[in-house]
Amino acid sequence: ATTMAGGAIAKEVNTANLPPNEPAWGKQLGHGVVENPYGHPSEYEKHVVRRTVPWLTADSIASISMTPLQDLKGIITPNGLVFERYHGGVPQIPMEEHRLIIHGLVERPIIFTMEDLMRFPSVSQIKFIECPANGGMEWKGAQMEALQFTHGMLSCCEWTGVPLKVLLEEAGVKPEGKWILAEGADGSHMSRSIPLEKALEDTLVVYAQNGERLRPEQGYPLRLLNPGWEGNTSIKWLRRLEVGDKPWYHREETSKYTDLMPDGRARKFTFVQETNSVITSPCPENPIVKSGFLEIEGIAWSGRGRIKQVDISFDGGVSWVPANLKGLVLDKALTRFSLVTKWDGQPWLLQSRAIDETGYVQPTLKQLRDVRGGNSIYHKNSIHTWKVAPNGGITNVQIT
Amino acid sequence: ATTMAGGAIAKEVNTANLPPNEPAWGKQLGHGVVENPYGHPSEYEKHVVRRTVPWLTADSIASISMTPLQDLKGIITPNGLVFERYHGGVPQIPMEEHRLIIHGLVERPIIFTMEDLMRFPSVSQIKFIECPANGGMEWKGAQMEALQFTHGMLSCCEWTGVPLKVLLEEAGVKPEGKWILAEGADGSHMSRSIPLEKALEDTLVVYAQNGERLRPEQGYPLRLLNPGWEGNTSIKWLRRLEVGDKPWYHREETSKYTDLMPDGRARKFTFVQETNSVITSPCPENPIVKSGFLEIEGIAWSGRGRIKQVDISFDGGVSWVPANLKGLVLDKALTRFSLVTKWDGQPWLLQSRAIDETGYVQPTLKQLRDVRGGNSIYHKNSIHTWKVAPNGGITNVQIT
Amino acid sequence: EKLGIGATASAEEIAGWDIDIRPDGKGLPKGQGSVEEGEALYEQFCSTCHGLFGEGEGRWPVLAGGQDTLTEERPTKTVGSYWPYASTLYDYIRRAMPFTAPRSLSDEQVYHITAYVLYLNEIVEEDFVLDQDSLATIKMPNQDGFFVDPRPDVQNTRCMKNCADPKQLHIAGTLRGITPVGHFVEGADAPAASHEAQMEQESLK
Amino acid sequence: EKLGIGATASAEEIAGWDIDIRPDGKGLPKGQGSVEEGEALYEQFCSTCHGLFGEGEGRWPVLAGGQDTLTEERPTKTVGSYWPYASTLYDYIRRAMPFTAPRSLSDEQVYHITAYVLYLNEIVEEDFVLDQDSLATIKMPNQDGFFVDPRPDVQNTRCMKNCADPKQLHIAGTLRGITPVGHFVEGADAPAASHEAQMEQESLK
Ligand code: HEC
Ligand code: HEC
Ligand SMILES: [Ca+2]
Ligand SMILES: [Ca+2]
Ligand SMILES: [Ca+2]
Ligand SMILES: [Ca+2]
Ligand SMILES: [Ca+2]
Ligand SMILES: [Ca+2]
Ligand SMILES: [Co+2]
Ligand SMILES: [Co+2]
Repeated sequence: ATTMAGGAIAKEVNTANLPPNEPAWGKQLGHGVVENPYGHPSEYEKHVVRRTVPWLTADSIASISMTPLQDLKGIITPNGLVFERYHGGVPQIPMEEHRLIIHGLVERPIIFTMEDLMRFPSVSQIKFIECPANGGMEWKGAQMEALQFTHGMLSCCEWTGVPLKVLLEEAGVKPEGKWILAEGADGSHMSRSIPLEKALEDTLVVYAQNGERLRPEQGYPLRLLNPGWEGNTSIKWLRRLEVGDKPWYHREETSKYTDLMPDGRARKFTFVQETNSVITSPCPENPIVKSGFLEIEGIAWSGRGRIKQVDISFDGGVSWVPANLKGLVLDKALTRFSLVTKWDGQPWLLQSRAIDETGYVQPTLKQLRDVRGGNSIYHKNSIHTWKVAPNGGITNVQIT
Repeated sequence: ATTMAGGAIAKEVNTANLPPNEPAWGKQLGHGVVENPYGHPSEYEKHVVRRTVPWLTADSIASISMTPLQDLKGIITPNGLVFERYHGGVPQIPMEEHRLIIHGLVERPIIFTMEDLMRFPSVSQIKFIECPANGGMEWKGAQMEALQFTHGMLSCCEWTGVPLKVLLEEAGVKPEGKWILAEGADGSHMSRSIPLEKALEDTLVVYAQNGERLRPEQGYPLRLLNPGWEGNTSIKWLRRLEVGDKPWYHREETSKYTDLMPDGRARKFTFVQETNSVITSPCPENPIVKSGFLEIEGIAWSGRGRIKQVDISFDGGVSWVPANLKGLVLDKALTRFSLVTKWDGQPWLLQSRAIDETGYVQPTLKQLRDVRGGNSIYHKNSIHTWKVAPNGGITNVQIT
Repeated sequence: EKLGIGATASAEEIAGWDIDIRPDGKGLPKGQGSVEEGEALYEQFCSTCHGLFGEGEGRWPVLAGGQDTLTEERPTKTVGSYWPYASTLYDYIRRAMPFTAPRSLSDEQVYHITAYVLYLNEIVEEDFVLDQDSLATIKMPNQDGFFVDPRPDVQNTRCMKNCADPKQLHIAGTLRGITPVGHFVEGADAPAASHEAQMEQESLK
Repeated sequence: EKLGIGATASAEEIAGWDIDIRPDGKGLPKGQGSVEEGEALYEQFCSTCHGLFGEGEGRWPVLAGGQDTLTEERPTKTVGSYWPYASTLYDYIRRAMPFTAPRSLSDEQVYHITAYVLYLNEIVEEDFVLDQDSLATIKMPNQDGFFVDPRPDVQNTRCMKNCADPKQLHIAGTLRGITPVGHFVEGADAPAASHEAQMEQESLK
């Protein structure tokens, strides 16, 4: 409840509920168990929802909604808030009528029921999924006055399923097999070519997220998960895997998900989500509400492995100080960083810069633009800047 | 979809949706983004809910509901399925009207708003919470033909908040301070005495679970979290912490949460949830559906630290083989174990036995009963047995 | 190092929430209560659930009786038979009872009712006057019945072979009919969505 | 070691789902299509969204034109200006179009419409006949416009001090009015619960 610029919507406080008074809820009974046998958040948290940017797409059915990163803590994204991206709407598929076929350059083509797949030994891993268009609206200039819209095509869950390698062994990949076509069962029949190398390294076929079955928006009952790679390759409602000797060059790896360079040529198979980071507090939705002690907090992630270090700048990148990593630091998962400091109205230009275990240093916007221009749409992982006003309000600016 | 004894409810399969046919959902569009701005599980997962045992309590408002462990994977419990236990129903508290007071033997009594608490540097940790009555219905004999009811007073989340130690430092505990009374704001005003030693070691004051704010059933907007200790001490809707020189001996640490021994005397302050484990697949809700390859899976946990080893017995405890731990093995968190084997109709007596990093070995039921008799209600952590019928059906038995 | 977050709590703010009582009487408010006045109040506010004599109506908790049952097969744990301190009774009634209207009684009313419940348990005589001083002097029957957690109390070992005699294993199944299993037994009803609905479902069996 | 889980998929089962096409023509079904027959089908099934000439109605995708715009400030990426292989067009129409009725066209219809969209892009002449053999021979204008990901392509270093000249920093804010901010700007409306509602809300500003 702040009345500052950019602050949360102010709420009337009923002083009858403050000490020394006994509040209303201390004088009555609440609802009993299994009143909501599958629970939901407090009625006072109704603002914590996925949101879309309506002018981005022609229709909500082939569109995207973003995770409210500004309201989240830790590294797990609760399932109800995991960002959505799909091209034919969310299909409602009964578990019993879903099938996965593996065929092509294999010794024995196989058809699996969900029950079959769940008999394989399962693995559970915490991994982020990010749309490669995350931040893409900001290639040509700052556009979005909200963390949810600048970075919200990003979520992180504990996923459970079977390594694709195990399923491929069951089918027996022929020596000529080098690529895999993954295809969805929804109306868009989304398809992507995945190199066999990735499939054998760490690709999973998953049926659960954060303990429970996949949400419909996340591919119920089955999806692919390519850890660290652009979300689009992690095909949802997965129904078919064909092994081939060459990539397929389908619409989602030619017309889309290729990165146009200034010379008019385009990059293809740009799979990895490179090292990225952003400060989540403060941010436009979370202005600084009081002078004095302040924890600057944020998230960092890398599609190439673990985060090794995050640095913070208060002056738009002129000088940097190391932040601390806190909590679990896992491979290809969101990682929290923190820096404890004081604020007394300084007009900061706040930035974070992540470094992963390969030594890759998150680039500046200028460095990215110098190489890639302004039309590549995808993979914008440059250092992000929040401008702190003397009243604690935060705005999105770009520094070049 | 199995028709075996004890199996899931069979579902009619519409072959028009199976290959070579294009299923219905491949020929139409589904719903678009933010149709459910805070999502929910598939309509085909409606059976995955918390459940209560009506005859356990006089009223649903001072009662308990259990987590459907049989349907969960990995170590994270999704927030909607975290078990509920409370004594005055679930209060609906507006974030802005909640306060936490720290007082008693402190230098400066403090009153915090939620906004204040969220300004402290936060920590996020994955920890289990277990009701000490978990399994308590089975002290005198096997009663419950369902994993959800034998072990479901158990959940595990990523919790975010402030170490209580930090808040106590802010108030300045006087040298005479040895115990802390924690008290809730709900109609039951639940209160427990916590030794200062624990508070300084690892107790947290938390406001988020699995990324989002606490669910109302879990104490929104604020709860205590005593990692590894009986859930009852992790006071929900936390509004007051008083530092004192002695424990308070309130109703929840005298009439309840004391363990009656055969000699008529009772144990008090039985805080720790000792090492425990259970096989989650197969279990009564998840019978063995096919002969041949089988992964036996389960969860283990210890209130004293990390799980070191889990063993499996097929013959009711005569002989044991080591299982593998899989996924993250964290302090005071659920830990998954797994053993890959084959089943061809053998009448197994399946058991799991966990060992934690202190070397403590989960006891047999006979060992527990020999010391504690049948009236202690709480802290039943003995080795659990599932009987496997030749048709794959699973029943709950006790071996002595 | 202090961060200076949070306001100093005033004595008045604290007083309104500082409701706890300790065995030594710390926390007890001014005032007093009598068994006689307690009787009427108890019958008005408590007896519908806990019974006129503390015997418990239906499945609501029993408050009196059960002395010397703690070693029996089915012990009755009450204020009189089990609770170690009288202070707990005042504290609990003040924080949580009557169940449907917590915090609705005055401190004085709690004194009266506490006196009466102690009387129902034959702990005080009918002319006893309960106050700040006398409450802490009451010695409850089971005061010495508690000792601090001695766990770990069983030492299992990690035996791997021949850990038991297979012929000596005694295997006991469950009692039938008490597990709510509607959700996974084939052909049975779907799970009830509420406590009441589930009770009803059970009763239809 | 194989676990023997899952059934062998029959050729018939696979055939029904094996809908993918590759640049070398692998996957193309029997049949053929003509620009002429494609025109009528395109106008019936596609033009309401993509325009009579592939120019795109409203905000729906543009399918034709845009040649030589890839180096411009606002490039128009279409089948003709951007797509490297004609096979992708057959594949995509077959798997996903028309948008509201995916998988509703026959293989033959897809041949006709593909021919017509290629014609709209001036890639084939109006008498061209598209079939299993001819499709793979089509050389698309931008076929050589793609190269494999060369990342990491920028090498930042972990500079800690004097990393830039503070006087040279150019700071640019956001354009106003395009961020949906109803959910956190004070006094503004609550967030819309649906795409449509949010569009409406925006339009009211
Ligand atoms: C509407 C029913 C109801 C009424 C009226 C009621 N109680 Fe209770 N009482 C309960 C329930 C239910 C519990 C158990 C709550 C729990 O499990 O947390 C309880 C618990 C108690 C206990 C603790 C019992 C134990 O063994 O731990 C005491 C003491 C008690 N009540 C006293 C009173 C007094 C005194 C009054 C009147 C001022 C009263 N109750 C009115 C329902 C009631
Ligand atoms: C109701 C509107 C609608 C109709 C009718 C329709 N489309 Fe589309 N089309 C779309 C939308 C929306 C997309 C983008 C989908 C996405 O983003 O995944 C699209 C994408 C395409 C693309 C890919 C464009 C690109 O640049 O990647 C092609 C090619 C296409 N449509 C061809 C057709 C053909 C051929 C038909 C008729 C058989 C047709 N469409 C009918 C709405 C429509
Ligand atoms: Ca907010
Ligand atoms: Ca089930
Ligand atoms: Ca006190
Ligand atoms: Ca009377
Ligand atoms: Ca194929
Ligand atoms: Ca025409
Ligand atoms: Co890419
Ligand atoms: Co205990």
